[in-house]
Amino acid sequence: MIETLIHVLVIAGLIISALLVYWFRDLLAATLAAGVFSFLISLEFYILQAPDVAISQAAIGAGLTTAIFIIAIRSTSQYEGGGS
Amino acid sequence: MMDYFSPVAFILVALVFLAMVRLVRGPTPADRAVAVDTVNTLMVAVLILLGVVYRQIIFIDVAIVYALLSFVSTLFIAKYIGGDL
Amino acid sequence: MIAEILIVACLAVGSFFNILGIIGLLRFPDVYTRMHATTKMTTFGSVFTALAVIIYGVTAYLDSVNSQYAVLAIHTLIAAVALAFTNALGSHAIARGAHRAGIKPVQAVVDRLEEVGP
Amino acid sequence: MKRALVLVTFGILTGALLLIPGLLQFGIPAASDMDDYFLEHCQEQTAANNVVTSVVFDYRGFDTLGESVVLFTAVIGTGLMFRNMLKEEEYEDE
Amino acid sequence: MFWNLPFIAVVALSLIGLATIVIKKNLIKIFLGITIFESAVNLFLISLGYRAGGIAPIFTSAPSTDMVLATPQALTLTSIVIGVATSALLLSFAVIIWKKYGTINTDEIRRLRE
Amino acid sequence: MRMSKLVRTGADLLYPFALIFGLYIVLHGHLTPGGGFQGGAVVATGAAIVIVAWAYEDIAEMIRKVTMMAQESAGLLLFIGAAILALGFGYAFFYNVLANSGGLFGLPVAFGPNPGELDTAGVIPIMNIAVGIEVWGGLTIILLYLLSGLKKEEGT
Amino acid sequence: MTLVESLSTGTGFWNPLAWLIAVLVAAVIVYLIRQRGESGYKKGTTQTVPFISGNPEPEKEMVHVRASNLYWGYLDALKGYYNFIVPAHTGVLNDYVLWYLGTTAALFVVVVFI
Amino acid sequence: MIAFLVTFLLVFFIYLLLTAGSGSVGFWSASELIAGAGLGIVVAGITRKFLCRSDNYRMTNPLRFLLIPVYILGPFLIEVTVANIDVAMRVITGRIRPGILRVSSGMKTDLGIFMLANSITLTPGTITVDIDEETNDLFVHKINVTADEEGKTVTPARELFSFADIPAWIRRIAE
Amino acid sequence: MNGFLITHAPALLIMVPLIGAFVAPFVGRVSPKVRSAWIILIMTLTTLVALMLASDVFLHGTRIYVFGATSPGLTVPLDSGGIPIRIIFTIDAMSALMQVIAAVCGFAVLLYSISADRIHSGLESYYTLFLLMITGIMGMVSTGDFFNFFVFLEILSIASAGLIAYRIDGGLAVEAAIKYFVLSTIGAMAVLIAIGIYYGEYNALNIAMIASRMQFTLLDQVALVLIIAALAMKCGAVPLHFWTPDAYSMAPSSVTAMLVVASQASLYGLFRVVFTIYNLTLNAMTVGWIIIILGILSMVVGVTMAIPQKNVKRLMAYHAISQTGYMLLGVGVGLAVLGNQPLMESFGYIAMEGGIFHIINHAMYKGLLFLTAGAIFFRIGTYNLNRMGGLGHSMKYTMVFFIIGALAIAGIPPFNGYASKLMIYESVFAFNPVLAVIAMVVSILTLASFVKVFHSIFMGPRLPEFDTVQEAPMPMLVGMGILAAIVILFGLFPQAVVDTLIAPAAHALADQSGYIASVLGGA
Repeated sequence: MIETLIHVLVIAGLIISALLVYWFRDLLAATLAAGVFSFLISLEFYILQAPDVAISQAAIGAGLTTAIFIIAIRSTSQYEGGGS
Repeated sequence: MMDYFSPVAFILVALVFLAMVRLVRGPTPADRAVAVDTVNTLMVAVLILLGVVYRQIIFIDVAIVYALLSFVSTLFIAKYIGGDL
Repeated sequence: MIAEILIVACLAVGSFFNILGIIGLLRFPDVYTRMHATTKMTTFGSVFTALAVIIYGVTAYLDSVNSQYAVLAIHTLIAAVALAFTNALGSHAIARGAHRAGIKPVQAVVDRLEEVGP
Repeated sequence: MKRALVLVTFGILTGALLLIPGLLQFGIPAASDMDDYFLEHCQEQTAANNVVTSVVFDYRGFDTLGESVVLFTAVIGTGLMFRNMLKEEEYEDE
Repeated sequence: MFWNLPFIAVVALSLIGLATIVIKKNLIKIFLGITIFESAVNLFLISLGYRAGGIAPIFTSAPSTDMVLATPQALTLTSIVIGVATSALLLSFAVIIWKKYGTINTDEIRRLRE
Repeated sequence: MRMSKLVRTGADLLYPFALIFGLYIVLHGHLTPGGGFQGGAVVATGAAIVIVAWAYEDIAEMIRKVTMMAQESAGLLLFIGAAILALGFGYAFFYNVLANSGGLFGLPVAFGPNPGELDTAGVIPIMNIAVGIEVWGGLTIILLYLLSGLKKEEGT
Repeated sequence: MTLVESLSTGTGFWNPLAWLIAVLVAAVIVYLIRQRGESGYKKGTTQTVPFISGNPEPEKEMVHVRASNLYWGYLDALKGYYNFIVPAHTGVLNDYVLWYLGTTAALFVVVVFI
Repeated sequence: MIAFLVTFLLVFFIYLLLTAGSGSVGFWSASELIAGAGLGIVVAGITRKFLCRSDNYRMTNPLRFLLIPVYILGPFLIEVTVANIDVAMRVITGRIRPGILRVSSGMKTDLGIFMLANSITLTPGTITVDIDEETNDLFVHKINVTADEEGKTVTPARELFSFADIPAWIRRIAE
Repeated sequence: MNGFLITHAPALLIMVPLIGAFVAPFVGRVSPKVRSAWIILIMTLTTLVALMLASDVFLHGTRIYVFGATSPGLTVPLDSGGIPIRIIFTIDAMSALMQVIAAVCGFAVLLYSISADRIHSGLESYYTLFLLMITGIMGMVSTGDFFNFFVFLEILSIASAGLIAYRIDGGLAVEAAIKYFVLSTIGAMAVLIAIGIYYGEYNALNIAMIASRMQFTLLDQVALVLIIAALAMKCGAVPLHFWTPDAYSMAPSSVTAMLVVASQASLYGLFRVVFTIYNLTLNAMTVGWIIIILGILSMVVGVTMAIPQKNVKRLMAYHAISQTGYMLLGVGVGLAVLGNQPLMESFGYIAMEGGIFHIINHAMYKGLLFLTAGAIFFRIGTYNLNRMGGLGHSMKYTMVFFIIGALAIAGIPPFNGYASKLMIYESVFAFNPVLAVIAMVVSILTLASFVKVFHSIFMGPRLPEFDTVQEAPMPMLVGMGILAAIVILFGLFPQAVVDTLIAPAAHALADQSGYIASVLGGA
């Protein structure tokens, strides 16, 4: 039962963090929200008994993708509006 | 004695939401970075606990990977905030 | 029995400190003080929950000489050590970055780093 | 105008995608004969304990090759983007 | 109905991702939308393979009951790596665009039209 | 620019740990969750820690793009080689020739739940290693390329 | 009539070699007719200069018709169509994605409800 | 060469820790031992320049390694607990008086300063914000600055801790 | 040895270019000569393998290759209860046809590219991506496993995107690549959702297995729409064509010629899904008309957009869209009458043959046209039609090749475009006369716009700024010559081509039960 509740919470967190990605105008914040999203989806994989995928998502989605997004933001501009 | 682990995991997952409040409100990027760091820490604890709840020893490996990898994004964010990147 | 009490105690301590840490994250006025709350308390709390798992593993190993419980304990230990290690370092990195970005500590009575300059 | 278009499009997409939760049951796969075969025969045929790995590298190893090639392709493409251009490569606009 | 929650999450996440792609004008934001969409598809695949009460498809000392299906996990692994490859290439494109155009707003990246 | 001395020291300490942990995941792909991609990604993350802690100029000497590129190609060639091995024995491409053969990684595995033994699964560990090497090189080199783009931009 | 060269199209057939032979025959006829023409033509004399009401002939480079001068009338006649279709190619990425999703949605409606 | 050996041993030890409980040779199976040795050589070959950046092998003394768990379970744990309770009180009451201090560490090696900084970050209401790379002085954000500390330009590291002499312990371990 | 090659040819078809691609970045460091030799060697081997495999398929029927089985022909393990569990390559006549197209086109384009692109930097990566692109096409057209199809689709997308963005200095190419790549990623994800739906319903990934279990439920309709939209977008059908002119005009010419083949590989995927997975279960009239309308729209919008263009490659790109419309039209008519055997016999097969014949013809002449455009660009450095003129004096061979290509695309006998268009006209006329009339009008407009191109590039006096222009170098001419020879050959002997290549392909495409039987063994 309590696992079910955890599951529901995680899914709610997923949707909230995805909405945050949509909502933030600061790209760094959006990337951070995407990082949280990645962690949560990895937890969701873990709950769905897919540890292989959870490791993969944690390593690639949360670690490296965030890193390369931050490098790209640094190379371009931080805010949605434009100027650096 | 397995019954004690899952409620704690539930509490920790719920705490993630509170941390996300700081992610939303945080006035500076550093605040958001702290919030994300906190989420990572909580998540590792949740993973360890759930690994025991599911009685799968091998699941703990995932937690180690988490603990290592969240560090990378934290470092990148910190370096970006400091303007060194 | 003792093990069970220990586990419950560890879990209680862990969740207590985690909750307090999050409250601190929400309540404190600036990034450095928030970091005090999170770095110390969530790390401490998470390590304590891990400690509960370690105790569980060790007692289960002693009960049934099944090596998988020892593996559980050892891996959890590694995870906990990695967690503490990376968290301390990460919060230092964030604090340094924040200071270099020009975020002043709120209500600070003294700021020796500011005097040194970048 | 465009806003209405976006709304209509997303409305229809929502309706269409909601058929997935409407018609599929979570936790109860409609059919599982292929995967049952994997779970049963993995240990004798590939001598691996991790069924996922044996699917990834043995039963569907060719997909994995393709996946590695995808990563390789992306790396080559990224390298192509950040290469040092030669002088004589001038390309006019339009 | 409640048990179909992951699928509903899949629908919601895909729509959020697609909405980000369609509505937002910033390239990096669009790429974030793409990663969300990809994650939603991955979640869809994994949810397809879940069997209620099953354990991870790895033979260990754990008590053996039903196992969840293994193939979706293999497919998702492939999909995740494809996702990171896609993101890397797209971001390098964005960096080059910034260098050449000085903007990553899609309204201004339209020298090729008609 | 480098990060502070503490982070650099920590990164140097963490790098061997990340490396051995990643390789552990790679090598135990057929027993525990993980495998070539995940382990390779962990190793690449270890490299990323060092890359981010030190400056790009420091790292460019130690972790060279050419080496990483060679590593990636070598991993892929090893992968294909492991798959082609089956052709030599008259089987179809990708057949697991080494499983249950008694040679390298050739021990049979006990059926049912068991903690597993490293020396099993035939060609799968070899492919895991190959993919691990490839992903290690690939992800590291993506990071290096993106960072090099950053440097070039500052130069102009 | 099942020659190898002839293409049967269900209702008939077509033979490219026969067509070629016909073209050759026509070419021969044209050549014969041409042979019957005036033979006093000489290159390099005033015979080759066009007569433009006595005006001097402009330089050849000046009178070369460039690409955008062609089909002006056609484009002008179909102005209404072109005024719609050319601006549709806006060059904005979001619009393109929206076109894709919109077409998908339209196809959903068509396929699922018909 | 020493660097290689040190790295190899450390890595091999970690690998053994990770694979404990796999077989009958001690806790390990023979294949794990062989694989661990092979991986150890590979990893040592790659990371020896990173791990042993300075040619200082004082840490190779095994006694120092034995001191680490003693340190962590002894004085460090006490300090951490006290610090956490302290910060917990401050979270509840909200009474804070923050400031950034300059702390003279007295450490000479990188590892020493690293351990001290991490200990400071994890323990008593303090976070290491920055480091003066020449003098190895730490800049520490303290949540509750006393009037005494406010006056001083440089605070000794010992005074940050309440019970145990953490810097001395670290000096014993790392220098 | 020969038997070994024949047996393992499907695997070698993927392996040879892959190994070539893996080694190419390092071979390139030795010297440019070695690199060229290596690439040509690999491409020659690939072409030979493809031709060998295709001849085997056309002589002996569908070839099966099971990856990872004890023997390549063991599709269904004895103890599995009749389900294929491994990845299976199923190469029937249609796949073999596409392989031949890809191999021949790739070979010609590579020969051309060796000399055309030699001044650029990053060439080892360029050729690596080129080989990977060919791998992607080969994999897409040969695979019998749906997820594998997706993987190769992604390989193709990523390699194409990298190649489109090859000329990074202006930034325009990168813009085109972003548009292409974002769209194709979304499309690929849609395909993945469809794969998930199939998997969730039938627990199968093999195309034959899905086909044999197909129920055409509501979810299958959703999957069908997702796949049709995604693959139609990848092949550039209006109104999903927006990336096409950008990408085609900004990529290097040799890449553009391959992109045409890549689009057709997507087209192949579309036909494969509609005909092999669904076939009679779907509402053939509706889906057929969807494809026909997509085709009509593509034809009309493509050609009308082409006429006012000023950039020669952009113009040709719109023509590529227009010609894709013909293929969709032909095959769509075949699909619309699929269930009706008498109509199928009277004009359905002819229409499908016309559409498929047009695929191969289009690859050849559109490749040829793009190569000539590239040759012109190679010499004068611009694609802008307004600044060209009078090149017929200096680039005679290129002009001849251009004339061949232009006449072929406009459907003038005796070139191959006429043959396939004739088949499409006649059969479509039997289906619905209005469609045939539209097709003919589009053909006329095509001719008109190529008259414009021909006039503005080659006609007119020798312009002063192009005084020093010379003929394109020899390898480029050889590359173009191969394609031109094929164009003329196919135009002169259409029935032979139709009998040997096209008709088996069309029948293989329409024959779902044969496909299933070849994989599942008569089930």
